Amino acid sequence: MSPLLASVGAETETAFTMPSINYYAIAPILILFGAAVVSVLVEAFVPQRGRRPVQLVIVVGSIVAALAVTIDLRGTRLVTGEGAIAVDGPTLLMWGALLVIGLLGALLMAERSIDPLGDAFAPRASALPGSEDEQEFTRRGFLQTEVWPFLLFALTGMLVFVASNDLLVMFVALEVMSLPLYLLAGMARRRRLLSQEAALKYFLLGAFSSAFFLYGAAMLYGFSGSVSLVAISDTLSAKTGEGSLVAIGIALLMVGLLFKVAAVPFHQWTPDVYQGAPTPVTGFMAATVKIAAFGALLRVLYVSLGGLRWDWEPMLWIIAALTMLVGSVVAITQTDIKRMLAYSSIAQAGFILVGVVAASPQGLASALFYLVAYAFTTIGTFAVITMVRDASGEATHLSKWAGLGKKSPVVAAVFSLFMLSLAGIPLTSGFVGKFGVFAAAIDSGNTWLVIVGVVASVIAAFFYVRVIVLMYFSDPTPDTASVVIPSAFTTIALTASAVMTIALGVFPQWLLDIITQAGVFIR
Amino acid sequence: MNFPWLTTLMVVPLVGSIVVALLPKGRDLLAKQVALVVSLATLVITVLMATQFQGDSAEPFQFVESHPWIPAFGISYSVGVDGIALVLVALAATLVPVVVLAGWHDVDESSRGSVKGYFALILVLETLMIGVFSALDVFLFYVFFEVMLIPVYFMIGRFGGIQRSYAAVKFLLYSLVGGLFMLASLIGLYVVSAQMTGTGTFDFVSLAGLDIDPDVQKLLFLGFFFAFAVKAPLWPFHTWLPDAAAESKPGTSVLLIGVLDKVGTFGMIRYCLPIFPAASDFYAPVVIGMALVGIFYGAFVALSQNDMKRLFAYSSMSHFGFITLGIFVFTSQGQTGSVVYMVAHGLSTAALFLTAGFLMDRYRGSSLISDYEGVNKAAPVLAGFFLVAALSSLALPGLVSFVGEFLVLLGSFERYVWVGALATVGIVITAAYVLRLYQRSMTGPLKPELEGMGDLRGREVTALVPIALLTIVLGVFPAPLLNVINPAVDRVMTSVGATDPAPTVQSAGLSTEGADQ
Amino acid sequence: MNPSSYVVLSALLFSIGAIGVLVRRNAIVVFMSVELMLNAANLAFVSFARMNGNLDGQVVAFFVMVVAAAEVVVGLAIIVTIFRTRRSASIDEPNLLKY
Amino acid sequence: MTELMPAEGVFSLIWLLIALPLAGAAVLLVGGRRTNAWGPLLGVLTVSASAVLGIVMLLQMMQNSPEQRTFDQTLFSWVFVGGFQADMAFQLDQLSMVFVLLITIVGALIHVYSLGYMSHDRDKRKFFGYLNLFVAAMLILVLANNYLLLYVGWEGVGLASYLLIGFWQHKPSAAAAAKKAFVINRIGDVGMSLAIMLMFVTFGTVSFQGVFGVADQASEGTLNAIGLLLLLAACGKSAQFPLQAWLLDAMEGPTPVSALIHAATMVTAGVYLIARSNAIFDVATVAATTVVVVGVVTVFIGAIIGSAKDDIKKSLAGSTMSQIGYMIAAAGLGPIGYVFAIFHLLTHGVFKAGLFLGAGSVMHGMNDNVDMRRYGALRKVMIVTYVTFAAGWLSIMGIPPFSGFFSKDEIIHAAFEQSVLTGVLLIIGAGVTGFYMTRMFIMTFLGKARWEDDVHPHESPKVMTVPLVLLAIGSLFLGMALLYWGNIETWLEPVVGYEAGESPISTTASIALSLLAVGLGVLVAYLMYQRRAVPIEAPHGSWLTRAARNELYGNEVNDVLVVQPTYYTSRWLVWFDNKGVDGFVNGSAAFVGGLSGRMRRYQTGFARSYALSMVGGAVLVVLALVLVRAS
Repeated sequence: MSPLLASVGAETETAFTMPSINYYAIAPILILFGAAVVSVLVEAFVPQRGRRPVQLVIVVGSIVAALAVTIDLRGTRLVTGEGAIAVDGPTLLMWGALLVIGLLGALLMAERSIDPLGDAFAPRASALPGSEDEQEFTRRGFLQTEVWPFLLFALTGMLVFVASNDLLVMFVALEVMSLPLYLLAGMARRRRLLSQEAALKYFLLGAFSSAFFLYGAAMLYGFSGSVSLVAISDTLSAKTGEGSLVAIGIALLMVGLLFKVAAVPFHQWTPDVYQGAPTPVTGFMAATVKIAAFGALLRVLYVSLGGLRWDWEPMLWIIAALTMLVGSVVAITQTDIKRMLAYSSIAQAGFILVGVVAASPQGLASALFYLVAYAFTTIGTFAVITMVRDASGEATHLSKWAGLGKKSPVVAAVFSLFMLSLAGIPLTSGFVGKFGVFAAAIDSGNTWLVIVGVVASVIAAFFYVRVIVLMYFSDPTPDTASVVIPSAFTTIALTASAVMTIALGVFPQWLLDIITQAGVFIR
Repeated sequence: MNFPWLTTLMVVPLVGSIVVALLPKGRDLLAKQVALVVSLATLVITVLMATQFQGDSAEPFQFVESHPWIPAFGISYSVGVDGIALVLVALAATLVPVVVLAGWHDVDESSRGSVKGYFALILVLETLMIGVFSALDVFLFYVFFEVMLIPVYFMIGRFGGIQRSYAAVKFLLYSLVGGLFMLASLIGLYVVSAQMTGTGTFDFVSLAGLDIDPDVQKLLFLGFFFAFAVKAPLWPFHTWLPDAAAESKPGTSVLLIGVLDKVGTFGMIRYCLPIFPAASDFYAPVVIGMALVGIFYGAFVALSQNDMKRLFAYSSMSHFGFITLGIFVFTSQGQTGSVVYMVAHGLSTAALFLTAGFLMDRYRGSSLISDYEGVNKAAPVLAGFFLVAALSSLALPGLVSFVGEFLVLLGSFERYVWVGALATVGIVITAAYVLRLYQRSMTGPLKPELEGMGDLRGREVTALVPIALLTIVLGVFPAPLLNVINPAVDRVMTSVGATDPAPTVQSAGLSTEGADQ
Repeated sequence: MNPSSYVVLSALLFSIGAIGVLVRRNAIVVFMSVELMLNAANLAFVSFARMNGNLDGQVVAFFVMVVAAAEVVVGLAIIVTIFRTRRSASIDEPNLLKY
Repeated sequence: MTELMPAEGVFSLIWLLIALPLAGAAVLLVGGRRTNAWGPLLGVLTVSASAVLGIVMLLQMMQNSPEQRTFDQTLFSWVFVGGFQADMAFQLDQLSMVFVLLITIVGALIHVYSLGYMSHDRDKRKFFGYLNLFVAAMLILVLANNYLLLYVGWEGVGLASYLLIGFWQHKPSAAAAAKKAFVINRIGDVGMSLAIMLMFVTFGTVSFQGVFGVADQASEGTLNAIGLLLLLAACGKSAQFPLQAWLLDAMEGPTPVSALIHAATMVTAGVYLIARSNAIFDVATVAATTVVVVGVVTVFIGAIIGSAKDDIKKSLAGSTMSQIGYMIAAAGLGPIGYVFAIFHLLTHGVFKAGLFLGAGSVMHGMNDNVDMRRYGALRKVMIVTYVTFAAGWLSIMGIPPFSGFFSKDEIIHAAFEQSVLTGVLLIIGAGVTGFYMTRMFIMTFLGKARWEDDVHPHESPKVMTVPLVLLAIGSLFLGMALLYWGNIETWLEPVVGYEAGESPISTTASIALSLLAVGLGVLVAYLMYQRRAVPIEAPHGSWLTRAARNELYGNEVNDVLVVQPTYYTSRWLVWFDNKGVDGFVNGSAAFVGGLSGRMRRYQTGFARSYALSMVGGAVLVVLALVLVRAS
């Protein structure tokens, strides 16, 4: 019997009974949410000049606080909010990851000493590109501070998304996570047209996909009479018939989630959005949305549809294979580095899917490890991109990276490290991740998927290596970009991600231990 | 043996390379000196270690160290050497100082990449080479196997010739293809071990202990073998080698072909055979076929090369054919021969590439045979070393390469008469292309352009002498090699369950007692 | 009448919405089609709630309405900005990002 | 039969025989120009020292009874793997003893001669280094106690010969000749390697004692195979048909080299090999017969070539080929022939060395011109050379009492014992020998002077003539000495075995016949070259002459059969490697690239097309699930 029904149905006879909620268990969500609301108020009442520092304090403070609570919660394993929220090992792990990455993302967004005009965001997103009042804003040094509440809301949404234990909460979380991101995508200070186009596409397609998700949820509800994942899985195992209803439900639900993880054929938004969005935002969402979306996907598949794995596995096999191949192949001929990394992120999603379809504890663990490793590497990668600039802003065209290794060896070295990690060379986090998912896949008998993965990795290696070739093996040209020395914000983010990339590659055991302790999803 | 010999061997060059890399810009000379000292120190340590090695010990591996690394996957940092690994480690440790000394000025005027970078990379590479040969954990081996690509990739790509980046990328991707397929089988192996013993492991000894279902073996073998065949390189997976060799600095080529590629053949005898005995037996005919083709293919192609470096590359391919052949005929003569041949080939390759490099330094860095004639007149010492190198690569009796080649041929002949006989014919073509090279470049009237080209200088001679000495001394007195290799090979033979065919006529008992029993 | 026919109706609405997204150029209209899809889902929820005899579906419908409202806000904001820059609300106009 | 004696007393120095010249070579080659002053002398000394040591050993060996004349010295075990064992060990017995003496004594003489001959060469220390290297390698060859070590010497002499043929490397012809010699010898080495392998596979050992001890137990087929493979090796080293082509080009080397390596010692290694392996050939009848055939064929090839060449050295080379043909044929005869093969080898070693050095002396006086048509009437100007050359001439023709007479006639007689045909053929061969040697002698020393204008022939210095004289004395007396005083049969019998068979014709008859044949040859030569003036331009000549001048088209045959096909294959493979193998590699890369280029076109940038593909995907997913569930 669904908890919601309990509450609503109760109204008819006796007094309204409060749903029992373990507030401490969901404290991280509450902290972030509260912080988000506060920062909205700050936008409203704190004068323009003072906003930025206040916002930064709020953002960093709240994230750190949430992180502290999350760490304190370790080992917790419960379902609260009348079964709406599941706080278990994987949830906490992903919360931790999301918060840390979110913090790094916040640092990237806070960077303002790279671009002579200020930070990465348009002073007034509503202003016409190139219009005199925009220039006015720029001259008066206005800074876009609405990004901070957006960031916090998005993070809140992600936290809920990975913890949500029924489809309704999941849907709401999905929207809370996505809507701010749509807006953030459109706020680039330079190349406004691209940025707005990215926002539009992201928004329309995102809304489109969440409609699919919702309709799928409706179908499953229709089948099982509940939106709770556990209830659904129970009904699925209990009652047969109405196969098509379940099939459509699962399928549409998948569409919504696979869209977020950018799996082929629901991936096409990714390159455009990654390229158009302000680079810090791209980094932030490339890293976090992957985690959140895969978290939800894993929960749905393992908790709710575990019984039906034989039904959805074949479909996911094909999608995983397609995702790996298409991502890798198309990336080869890209000339814009952000776009190339977008395709690379598609390919990476494919690799993670290989772990997901293993549908085993190892599969879950390997996918989680891969997500964390990938998130750190990705945010670092985009951090570097923000620093490589020429007169017109970020120099994202690959030709401008030629000979960068000669001009600024350190940054080039760090970027090469990230590339090697994404290519899955041993002693980097990417390799351990790949190793994990392949191991899980072979263990559950999907050897051929691993073969496809191997082929894809080879193809992918080519374009990762190509960047290194450009930076080191070719001589600098007149229009080779130069690296701007960033402030502490970016430096910290960059260092952290580089350190993690190596640490997880050389000594992955500690994270593996944490993941092992995290165990599986609670039902 | 409590002293962590092997770890020390790996740490010393690594530290050295860090030091070199951290030196201030412009202190190139200092960088070179540090590199030389470090590599020599490593050599000394290696020699000390080798003296501690007991050839007749009951332990399969010596100087073993083992510490858990990633217990979650049953991965441990465990190293140790048997005779085979020992000689290859020694080879690496010997060649690095030689290369450093020989390459003293190779990168002085390189537009990209700093001078110190080159030498730092060489030292890193030394660490990895020693690691890959002494790893006792298959995963650890794989890690070294793959990571090794990176420094070489940079050495080719940053310090190479015109086509360098094409060559470098081709090298890297080709090796990655092999490596990733190996990764797949590696994981498969892990999973299989998990299913058989409950807990998955990568420990070589316990993996060799399992007897895996033959059909599974046949699958897993392919992944490993493919990687090794690319590395070695075996026909038809060889085309990356000529490009890489032609584009890279002589020193790079020496380390690449002289040592790195040995990882391929080393992997076959160390991993393919003991872990997949049934599969090795099953695929032996195919492999032997590839080896035979390689022997002749490489020799024939080398016969009409006009670029010395490419010629050496193809000749190496032919030699790798011999080595592989010796491994897969499953006779102690063949396999010991292969290991000796690996060492010999390392030495002769080094001699050839370095001498050629010195020659090229003297004439616009051209590696075209047609650009040289009658060098003997202008630079007799250089020509002399060139001849020694050439002779050792055609396996002249009395040189170490002869010991290797003859044993390989003998071993093959024992098992498959016609294979052995056919392979033996290869020595004629080898002689043909080697002497053709010497005749074209060194003899005849001196080319006018080459007038007044200087002979080898002290540094260059110093670099070449040790190689030449080793080639001759080990040829006359190979016991130091054989004493350590024989026991290791016997273990391999037992692990594949193969025994040498007995002579058809039982001889008077003379000379049937091998020194290794 | 049989509530399952409402489910069929919702399916129709959903499909119409989806097709609308595919065929219409005007961003506003496309957006409306998405809203139509959401409401189709609502209809499905409600009618399933009726069929399953519990109220969850109806509760969901309320939540969805709220979310949809929020979506409208964001969506219109973005569309309007685009419109102001490009003087057109066609979603085929912004086509700089491709390949 | 023979027992192995431990190498004690003087015999503990067997290794020193080799070490001395080897050390000399090392010093001279490593020392470089520093040794220019004293280097050549050192070279002479080391070899002479070995010669003295060898003589001492000979005297010592004579003390022992014939069964106790095999001394074995094992230094250390060399190559040992599993059942395979080859030691760095030497065996000095009667057979190797005579070779040691031949090599060291003739070698020493030629070293001395070279002091004069090479006096003007700026690289002469290198020359002596190579010569020392050769002597050392040759000693290893004859002293080894197992086939693998023998192989080392075998290849070592090949290397030395390579270096010495190509000594004047600035002459492309010399370099080419050197390469040719090495490569053709390499073909012989294939035979050698395979023979050794087959021995190991059959007997489980490659040491002489081990193999010969059980040779008769192996199947005859195997033994024939081994025998033929050894013959192939011998053909390479001894320039026998069909691997004879290299010897004439080898004359590019300095004349002392031709004398020592390509007449006296190295080229006879094949004979040594066969005689040494007598235990195998005794049983392997097919192989033995083939040996005889090869020998006889080569007798004629060499003789015919020798008769047509105007180049004195090439003519002598032809004769060497032919004389070795005699030895090989004799060795093929089995126990009745081994002894005389070695006997002829020794006498030939001496008189042919003398002839070559004589030719060298002539060239020395004629500004290194080798064309006999520009010689003539040299007897007046270089009297010593004339006399000594005459001694060699008479000896090789087998005129009593010169050395060649005894050795060659023993062979012919033994040949009759095996088959009349062989005997007859060999006698005819002797006739041809008479012809070409007389032709050479007349064209060089008799008749009118046909010198070029600027040459002023003169006798060579003492340092060159003294060896000539000594060798001439050798060619006069060595035959008698070995046969009557040294009675060679009994000396060698314990090693190679000896049994006199009964011959269809009497000794006197065979002697008479061969002398008759020789006489005919001499007469023809006299008529052709003494009565008629020798034209300076070679006449067109009969087809046979032309063929002989072209070395019976041996090179052309090799070219068509071997060289051209090899290079054709090579070039084709290069093409295949670039277009085929590498083409595939690059092609697959290009394919992926093209695929990528086409696929990115689907990323049109239109949001609605993205939506479309999403819907399509959704439909597919739905269908997939429905199907799976249905199934």
